Amino acid sequence: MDDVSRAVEAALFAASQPMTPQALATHLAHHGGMEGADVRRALRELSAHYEGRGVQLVERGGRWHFQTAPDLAHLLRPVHEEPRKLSRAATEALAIIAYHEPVSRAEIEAIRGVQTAKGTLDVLLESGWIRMAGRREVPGRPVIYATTPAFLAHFGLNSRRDLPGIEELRATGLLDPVDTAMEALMGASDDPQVDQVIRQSADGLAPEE
Amino acid sequence: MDDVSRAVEAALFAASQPMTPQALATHLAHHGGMEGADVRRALRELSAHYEGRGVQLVERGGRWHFQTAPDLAHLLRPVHEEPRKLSRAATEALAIIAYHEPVSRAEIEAIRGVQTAKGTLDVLLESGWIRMAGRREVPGRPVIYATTPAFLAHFGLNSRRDLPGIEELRATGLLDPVDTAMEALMGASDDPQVDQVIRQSADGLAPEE
Amino acid sequence: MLELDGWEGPLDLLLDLARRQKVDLRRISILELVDQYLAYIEGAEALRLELAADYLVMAAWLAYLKSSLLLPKEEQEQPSPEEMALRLQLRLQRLAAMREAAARLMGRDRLGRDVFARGAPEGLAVDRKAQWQCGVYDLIAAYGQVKARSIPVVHRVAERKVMTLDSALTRLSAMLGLRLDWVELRDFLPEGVGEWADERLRRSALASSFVAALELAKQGKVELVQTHVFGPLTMRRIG
Repeated sequence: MDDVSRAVEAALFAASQPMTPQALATHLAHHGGMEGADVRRALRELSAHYEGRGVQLVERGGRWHFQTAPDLAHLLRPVHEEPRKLSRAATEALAIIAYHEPVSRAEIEAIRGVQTAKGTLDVLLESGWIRMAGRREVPGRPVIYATTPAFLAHFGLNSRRDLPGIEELRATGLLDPVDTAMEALMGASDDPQVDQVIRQSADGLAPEE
Repeated sequence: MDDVSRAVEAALFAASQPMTPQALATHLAHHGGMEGADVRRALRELSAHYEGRGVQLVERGGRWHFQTAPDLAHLLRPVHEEPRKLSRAATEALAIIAYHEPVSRAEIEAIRGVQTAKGTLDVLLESGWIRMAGRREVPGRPVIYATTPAFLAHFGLNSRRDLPGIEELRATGLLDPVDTAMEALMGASDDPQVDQVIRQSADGLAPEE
Repeated sequence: MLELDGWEGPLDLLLDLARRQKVDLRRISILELVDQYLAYIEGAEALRLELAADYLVMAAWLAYLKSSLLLPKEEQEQPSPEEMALRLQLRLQRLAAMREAAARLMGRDRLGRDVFARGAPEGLAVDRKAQWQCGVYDLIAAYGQVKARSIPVVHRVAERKVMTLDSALTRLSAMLGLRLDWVELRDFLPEGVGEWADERLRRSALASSFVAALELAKQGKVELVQTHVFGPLTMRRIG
């Protein structure tokens, strides 16, 4: 490996910006007569050398720089999945979409009786359980949302018709009004104990003595 | 060039810190079973490949990184900002910590014969070359200091064993405290040679010319 | 005029003076070194006191060392001046060793000064993606709650058979009339057959009988004993 190539390789490696052959020649000329032509030849040789390696020497708009091979991106920035419990607001929004699809955000809010934060629907979109299903042809043309096949798969449903109807919900006590103190408690419904209470009250049975 | 070598090459190019083979394997294992042994083999092959090039793959304290070849310093130095120069006090304190680690501030001061300003150790801590390494279990429980992997990387040392002259210093007892050295000399003072040493040092009249 | 600013303390100055003897540190003449030091300090007329204190202490100690070294052997105290001299020499050797080590360390090919890391590393990162968890029960329960909030609510109080306090009082008073010893409250309850098989009615009977027992105790007609919390409640007629 010749001196010019070594110098160019080192200079581009250490540079914090992509560099033109001219800038390289100027920098490296401090100690010895390096010509622009030498630098260009070295760049060609180096880029051939790095072909197929984990690192590549590439030219972008006349400036050269090293970069990692594009096909390795998934290795260098791997995606790590972390289980996280869906918030209550998101669960309600998802349920409303599932029962009423397609629905707009305004319709979800009308049913929930509270505003739905932008982030809530984003979370559901990220989960892959809902998708944007076009726009409602009313003033403002709001986006409408619907569930996805991934939604059915995740919840083990053959179709949305498998979701229990209103009468079934009433029969299992799921429509029993929840008293406000309970509701406050359920803000913290990550707590399995509270879940337990909900389940019990939902069963319509008085808690055991 | 095999996949593991490509991945390791790309990962170390992209890394902003030197990495252990284990950390590399962990990072790259997100997609595919990469073993520490594979990574170590790739590191050896890569470091052989880069031998003599403008960029080198080096190991410092068990961590690997790419850096420019030392003989190109004169070409690259003008382009890069010179790191802040250490004061003499900081330089000496750093050497004492490196050669004696772990040491307390009092021990550093005992060797230098002068108090160490608060700021001196702060500068070294800030540079990331030294760290607090616990406390000495003696009255007052003083903090003790040791060097870091960044110290080895900065000074181009594979390990502390590579500190210039450390073996010789250890062999001649120059890393032992004065008290220990005195004891050794006095304890063995039946030895006429040691008597000789003591006499000579005290003998102001006859230094050898 | 001499200055002390250039020295990192008296030991540093001593080391520099010792080096001027141009011999191995193990062979320097301590007496000569003492003289050199004292001469140097004398020469430094414009001593800044805060800077000079350490140097003056060292000067005094060296003067003492010198006189001890010159005294006849038999008048020497412990530690011997030879030991003190040796100790000084060992300290100078150690300082010299570290000074040289520092110089060699600083002279190495240093990262960021002589060798350079990648100028613009892309960085290694792990993208964290949430894997959202939600069960089908949570989903349905959530819908139920939404509906429960919006569906008009009609409250109906179901008619339910209970044992009233009055009937419990009558019943208890009558039964107490027949018993003189301690009886547990539960033994006063109706047999669990027929309509009394209904658990809810039995609970109502227990609650009413309990309140009735308290009322009778208040009226001074019975005494109640419970030995421990949630233990059996026993009662006895008074008089």
